Amino acid sequence: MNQTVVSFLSQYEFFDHLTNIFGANSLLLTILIFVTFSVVFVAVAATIGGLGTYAERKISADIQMRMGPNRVGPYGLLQFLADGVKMMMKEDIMPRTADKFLFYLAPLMCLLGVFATLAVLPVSSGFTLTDLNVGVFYLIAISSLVGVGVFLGGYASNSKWSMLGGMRGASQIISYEIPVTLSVLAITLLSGSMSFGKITDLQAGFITNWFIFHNPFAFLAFIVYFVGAMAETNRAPFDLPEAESELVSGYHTEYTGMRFGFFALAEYIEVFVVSAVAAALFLGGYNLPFHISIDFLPIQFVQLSILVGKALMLYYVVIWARWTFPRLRVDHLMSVCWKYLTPIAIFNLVGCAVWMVAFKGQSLAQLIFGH
Amino acid sequence: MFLNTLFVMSALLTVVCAVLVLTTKNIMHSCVFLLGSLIGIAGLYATLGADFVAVTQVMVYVGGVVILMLFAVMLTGGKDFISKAQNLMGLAPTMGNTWTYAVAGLVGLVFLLTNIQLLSRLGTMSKLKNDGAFESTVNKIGHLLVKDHVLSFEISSVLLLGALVGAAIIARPRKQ
Amino acid sequence: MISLASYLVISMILFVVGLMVMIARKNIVAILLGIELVLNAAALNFVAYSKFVTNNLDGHIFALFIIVVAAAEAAVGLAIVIRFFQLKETIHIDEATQLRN
Amino acid sequence: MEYSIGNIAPIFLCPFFAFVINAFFGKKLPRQGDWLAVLAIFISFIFSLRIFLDFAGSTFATDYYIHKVFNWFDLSAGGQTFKVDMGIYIDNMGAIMLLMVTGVATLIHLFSTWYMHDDPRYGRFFVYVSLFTSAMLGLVLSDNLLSVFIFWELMGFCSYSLIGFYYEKEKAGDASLKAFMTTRVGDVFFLLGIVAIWQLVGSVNFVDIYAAIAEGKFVGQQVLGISLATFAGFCVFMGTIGKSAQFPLQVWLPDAMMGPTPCSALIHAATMVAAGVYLSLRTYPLMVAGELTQFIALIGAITAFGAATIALVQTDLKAVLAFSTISQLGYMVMGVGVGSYNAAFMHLITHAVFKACLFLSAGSIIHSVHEQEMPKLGGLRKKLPYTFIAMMCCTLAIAGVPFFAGFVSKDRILGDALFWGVFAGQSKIWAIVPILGFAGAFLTAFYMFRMMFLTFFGKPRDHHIYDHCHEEHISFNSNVPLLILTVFTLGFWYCGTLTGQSFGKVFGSKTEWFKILVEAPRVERFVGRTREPFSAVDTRVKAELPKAVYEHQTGYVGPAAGDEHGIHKAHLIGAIASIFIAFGGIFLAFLMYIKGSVKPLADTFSGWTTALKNRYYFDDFYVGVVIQKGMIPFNRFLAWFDMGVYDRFAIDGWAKVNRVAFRASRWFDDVVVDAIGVDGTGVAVNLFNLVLRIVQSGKIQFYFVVLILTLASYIWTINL
Amino acid sequence: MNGLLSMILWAPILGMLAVLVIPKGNDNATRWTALVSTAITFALTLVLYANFDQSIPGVQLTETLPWISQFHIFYKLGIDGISLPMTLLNGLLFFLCIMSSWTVEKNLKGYFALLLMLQSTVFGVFFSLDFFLFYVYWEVMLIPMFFLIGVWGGENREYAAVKFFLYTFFGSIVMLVGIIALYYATGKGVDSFDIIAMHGGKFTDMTVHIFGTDFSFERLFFWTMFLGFAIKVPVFPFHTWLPHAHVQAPTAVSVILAGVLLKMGTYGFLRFSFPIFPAASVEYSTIIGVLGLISVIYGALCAMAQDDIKKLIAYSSVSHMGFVMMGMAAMNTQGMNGAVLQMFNHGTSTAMMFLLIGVLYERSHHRWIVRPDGTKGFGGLYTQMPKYSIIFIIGMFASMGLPGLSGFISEALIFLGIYPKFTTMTVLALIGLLLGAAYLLWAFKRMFFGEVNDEVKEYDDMNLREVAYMVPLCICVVVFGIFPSPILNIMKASVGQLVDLLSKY
Repeated sequence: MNQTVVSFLSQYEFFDHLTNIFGANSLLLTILIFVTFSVVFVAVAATIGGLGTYAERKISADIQMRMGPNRVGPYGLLQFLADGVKMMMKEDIMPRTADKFLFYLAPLMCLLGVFATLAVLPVSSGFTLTDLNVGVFYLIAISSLVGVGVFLGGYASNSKWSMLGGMRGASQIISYEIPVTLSVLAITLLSGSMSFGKITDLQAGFITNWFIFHNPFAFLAFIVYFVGAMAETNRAPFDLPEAESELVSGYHTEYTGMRFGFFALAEYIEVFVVSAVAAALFLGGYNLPFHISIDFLPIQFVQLSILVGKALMLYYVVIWARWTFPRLRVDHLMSVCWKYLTPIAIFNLVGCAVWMVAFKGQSLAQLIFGH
Repeated sequence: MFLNTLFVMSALLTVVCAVLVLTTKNIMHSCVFLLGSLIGIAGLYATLGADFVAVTQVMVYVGGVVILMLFAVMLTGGKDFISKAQNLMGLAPTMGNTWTYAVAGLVGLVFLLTNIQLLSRLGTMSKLKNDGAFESTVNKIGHLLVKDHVLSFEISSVLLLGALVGAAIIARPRKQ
Repeated sequence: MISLASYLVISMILFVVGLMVMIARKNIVAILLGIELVLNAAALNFVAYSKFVTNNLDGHIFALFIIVVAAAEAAVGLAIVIRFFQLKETIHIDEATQLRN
Repeated sequence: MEYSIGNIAPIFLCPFFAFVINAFFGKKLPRQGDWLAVLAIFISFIFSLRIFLDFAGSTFATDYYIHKVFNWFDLSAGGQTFKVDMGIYIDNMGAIMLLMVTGVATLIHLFSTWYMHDDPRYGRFFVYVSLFTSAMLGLVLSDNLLSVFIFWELMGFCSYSLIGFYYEKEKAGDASLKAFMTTRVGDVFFLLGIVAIWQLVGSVNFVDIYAAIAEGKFVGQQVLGISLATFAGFCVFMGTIGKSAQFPLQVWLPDAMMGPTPCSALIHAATMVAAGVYLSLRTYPLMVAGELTQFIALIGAITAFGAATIALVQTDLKAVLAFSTISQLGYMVMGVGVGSYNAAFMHLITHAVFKACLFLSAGSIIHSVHEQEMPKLGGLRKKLPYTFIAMMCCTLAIAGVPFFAGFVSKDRILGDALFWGVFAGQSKIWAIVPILGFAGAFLTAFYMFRMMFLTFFGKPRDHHIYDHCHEEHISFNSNVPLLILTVFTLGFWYCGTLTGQSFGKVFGSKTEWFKILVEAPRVERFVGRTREPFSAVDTRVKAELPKAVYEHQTGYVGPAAGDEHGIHKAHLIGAIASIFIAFGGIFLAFLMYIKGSVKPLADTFSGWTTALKNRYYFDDFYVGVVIQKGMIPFNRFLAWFDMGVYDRFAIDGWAKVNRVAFRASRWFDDVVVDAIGVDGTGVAVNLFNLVLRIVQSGKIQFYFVVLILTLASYIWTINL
Repeated sequence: MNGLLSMILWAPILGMLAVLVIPKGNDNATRWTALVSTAITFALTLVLYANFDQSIPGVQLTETLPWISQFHIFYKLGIDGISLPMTLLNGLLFFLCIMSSWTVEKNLKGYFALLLMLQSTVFGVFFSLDFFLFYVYWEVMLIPMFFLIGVWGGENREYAAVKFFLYTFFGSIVMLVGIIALYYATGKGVDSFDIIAMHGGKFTDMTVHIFGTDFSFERLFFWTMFLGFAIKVPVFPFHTWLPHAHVQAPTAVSVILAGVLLKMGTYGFLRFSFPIFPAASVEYSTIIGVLGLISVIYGALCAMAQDDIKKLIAYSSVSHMGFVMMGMAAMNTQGMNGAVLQMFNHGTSTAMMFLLIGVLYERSHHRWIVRPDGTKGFGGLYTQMPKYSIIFIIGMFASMGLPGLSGFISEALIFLGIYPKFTTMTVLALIGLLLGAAYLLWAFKRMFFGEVNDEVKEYDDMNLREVAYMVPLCICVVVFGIFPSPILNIMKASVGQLVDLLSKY
């Protein structure tokens, strides 16, 4: 059982060298590995988030038949670094009437909520930081900290735009958490586990084992999840909390410099996380669409790239949707959630449960083609 | 060791945040501290091996606290501005004054003493027996919920439904 | 080092603080915060006892139910607060005196 | 030949599926699905032909039959057993019957595509007709009385629908209701007979019934004071009376012409009325065992003669044919009664052929001139030559002119009746049967030619109608079916000789094939007969079975049975007499309606004519007296009694009595119990409430502090 | 599957609560809720059918919970081959009734809530294995019926409702005497209200001392039970509430009344009277048979005189239930099975007829075949409403027992059953069969044939919804007319057991 990356690494010979150095069962070693991997994860995630801004601009340019960033680095690839540097160099302004404590706290909370989810993200069969038994649940729970951050950011700025944006953000995130959770619950039902590792393992093998193809309800659940997740990450067409044309910039209107950067970074990383979770839950995670049985370290990197590839594909869809659909109205946003997505999600959940009972857990493909 | 570290951190977070909840005069700060306190409790649960409960705690309260904050913001207005500024109504400020704190402190003290009296008998209680790896509680809790405790489970679902519907009905603006 | 007593003490502190919040504050929302603290103190006790004393998971179940009840209570409580605010334009607890006499 | 279920079931299932498909999707199919119905019945015909050729081809075997059974439902449980089997039974008679039904029905279907073409409910007609035919085929295939009954009733339903086909007409409704209810009277008896037989035999399978008769199970069985065999036989025969329109339940058949003409052809020839006679033939041993043959013969004779007399005065083309059907059915039933088993069956077949042809011809006329009152027609010979040929041949056949089919079959029935009534040595009173038979034959020849002469000969009486009539041309669905049927009105098809007697052989060694194949069931052969399940394939080689040979076998069982010489003599006399009678009738008709030298009967016997025109007042009696004067007033009285007297006084009266008691107790309740007892308590409680109200301050935190302090004090108290 | 019966029993109650929760004015939501509720219930009854073991003669899928333990009263449910067909029928008919009640306007919410409550109570009657529980359901069932007739009925509804209520209530009070007597007779033990424990003729030798004389326990209380059930069936002298109730009741309630509630009476005989008092039952079987016969003929004759089509069908119910009584009186395999099958088949075919009349009534707002002034109420419906007519024909012929449709098999089995025992009565009963065809066809002729009336010209043919709820019944009627085995196989083991018991006396 590779519950954590440490226990995974302990299978390999080089780990013995490490234990020789640090002593067996050393807490220090464990913490060291964790810290190393965490730092790598956060760094990679931050890079992906940064690249996300680049991707956004490039893809939108493509859709709008423009060039997009092309000056900094090859194809403008280093644009995000330039942006980052610019942000850090900027003056850190705080409004006079702002609630200081909360103003500081808010962006950090956002970032905390996002980074905390990385702990359970199943990037490969071995490199997952920890494979919690309640992984899915944990991810949903901890990522709602982002909502708190958004709301506090809006409140603390003591500005009308921010306040409205924060209120919208909070209500939107809390509302859309329900269909998302219910859809995820459907997968939990199908897999019988909340551990990302187990869910992913169950989807190993041929492409028909992916939960999205397990039954019609699961397919619907994927759509509900994806739409809900887009709303939860405040992505267009659900980007009401930061609607430029209405609220200037929403909850982060008053933020500048790196604090604003934190918000932006959190958003882009969250989109990636959400896509990766969708890939892990519905699209087979780090599994290839066919069965392979290789058991050595490089396969971890293959798996890593598969998951990231799937996630990036969904990432592309998210950006695509942003530049395709117009923004929703506030009441439409709420009615989409409560009148459509939530009932559909409940229907899916019940449907999945009935399916599991009625067909003894077999997937559609198994029913049609046999085992 | 790891557990102890986690315990100390969580306990500190819990207690400090709880006290801050009591002392701060700003309802929003109060809410944020409550959030900290509750997350600390989740950490304590984790040290007790209650992974499911811990995550549930985070899940429910993070969202719940935001709601509380929303309400706090929405409802901090109306007559309160006037009463805060001029104390026209002769009532204590909403976040309390010396008098209310005095009563609260008195009662708290009495209760604290009472509790200490009770706790003093627990000195012989065992220490944590096995601080090795925890087993997952998810499956067991699942089985317990739908077997031994199915009635309470169902009742709680009805309760939640009732609360949902009731809240919606109570809060609905009524047309005169 | 970690014993039942450590949890109980934390729980006790939480409880007393919650109690004091409930009594000292006149803001209904703040009172609800106090109630949350008190309920969590109780839940913590349950989980701790289940770990140290009974060695089964019934305490966890209880904690879960407490969370459920707290959620329901908060929902209804806040609904009442809203209603109250609509009627009185304040959430000062001492304004809630309609049942007197 | 091998018989699996797969090559028998299509006979029934093809029309049935055509019915199902047409019923649901008929309107969406091209041509409203008529081709489907025709195709289905044609496939049935092919399968039937295959069976017929096997049964009637090469050697004849006496014991050749197909009997397949399956369990319909089984109620055996605990210590009880009860199961119902269904099955298919085809013997020589069944094979011939199948061929006749499918063949005639195919032609009628084909004709209908022309006749009904302009009808707004064209598609629905074929729905009904398919079901009708499939029900008849199911009946023929049945191996037991219960399934016979089921298909029997289904046919009743179909005839109900077809007679009421033009439901805009009030009269169609009356006629269909009458047809269904009249036959239903017989059916109910039939069901009773089934139940009675079941009680004794434990099954209503034909084979079981025959075996039970052979084993003497019926001997000494009594029910309601009469012999069980008589009782059951009578009940079953009542079914025949109803379905085959015998006296006294003949009233429905003439009215049945309210339906479209092809459906009349179907009812009168191939399906419905034939079913009645077919049933009486199947249950013939039971009739014999129940000593009902004289009764049956009498019924048949009365019907044959009575209907013929009524036919004399009818002016409606179809009405004449309808009464002639009743009359001919009377001959068949008479044949059953006098033991002329195979002749009765032969007459069933020949009659089916020529009556179908007659009705189709009538249909052709009606379709061409839109008129069916004979006095308005006349001289149609030139306009409708093919119809004329067909109708003429059929008329010759039905009149009993030599060389035609009717002569062969009817002559044999009459010969047997003559022997039975006169030479067999039973009471002379039974001579009434052959006398009525011969008289009827005379009248038949007369009224049929009256119809022919009025319709086709002479001058057109109504030029308007005549001029509107189109010239007839050969067309595959208008007059080809008639001509095909016409071919089979010739006698030699049935008796194998041109003359109907023993000389002029056509079929060589198979002369009298009909007589050899069809014989009254010899019950002793059926004891212990095996039957096979549906799934089995019958592979018996026919050549190995006992060979059937010609012998003068009738079902006759009366005194002097086996008097070969006497029978022969009677037949000779009968043949000669019927030839004379037929020509006599024709000649009389010729004199009356062509020459005009004899005044029509109506002028001479006007009193009789009125009675005949009113059909001996049977309809008036049934409808006017029994139902209108008897049933309905009685029912109304009963209904009035039920609601107006019994319910109002007995039931509601009881309620009124109670109401008085209730009033008294209410007074007690209101005054004593409620006012003093209950309200008093309420006042007392209110007083107490005043005190409690003071303690409630309304401040929640106050309550809370009190609560906590109380709790703490408790704990301290307990600790101390 | 454990708890299946309870699920079926309480599912309509949940539906009722759901209907009650929906605020007034949301008509469509109310309808759909009720429909979904009944659909689920029906699906559950099908699950029950799938879980039913047809080879077991006794009760199965039993559930026992203590209810009032001081008096040894249990919440005991179970099902056997006699009650399962009724359960299926109940599930199906309520589902269709909700569909047919789509056009109800008046206080929709209450209507559907009461209907669902009625369904639950009817299930309760068929499931109960505890006499006390049975009695509770038997009585509670009257409440929704009372309101359904009394509030949503025709012009004379109060009278009909009160009559129905009081009449049946009277019968059940008398039955209660019998129940109490049985309770004491079994001896206040653990099983003192247990129906199954009472089965098997345990009271044959007992006597009871009343008014200073000794009566045979079995004979005396057979009659008290008899009265309760006979009123419900209803057999001849107790039948007069039925036409009133039917004529005044709204369509759906008529359907339920004829389709399911009447069966409760005959079910009562099969479940209670016969197995508990076998000796008396055999002794008095002639009386049951004769009453059945009188019902058959009397009902048919009265039906023929009716000018109100609904009243006509109501009397035809009396007639058809008479057949059931006769079949039961035969006390042999054919008769009993025929009776139970007739209960089922009558349920489907009469439900069809009442639903059809409801369809017509929605268009015409009257039900006269012939108006009191002698003019035709309808005429030419065949031309105007062809779909309707065809379904009417199917229903009508099924009702009169045309072979190939369901009514025939049960009637034929009943005749096969009664013939050995009551030959003369068989002959007379066949007259009933004949009359059955007569009154239906006569009414059909007067309503459907002929020229189209001016009034009739404005009627639309059946719409999709109406066809939708007729089709299942048509399928039932046709399929069970050709393949009766599915229903017969359910019941035959249980019926066989009962016949075995009765044949010992």
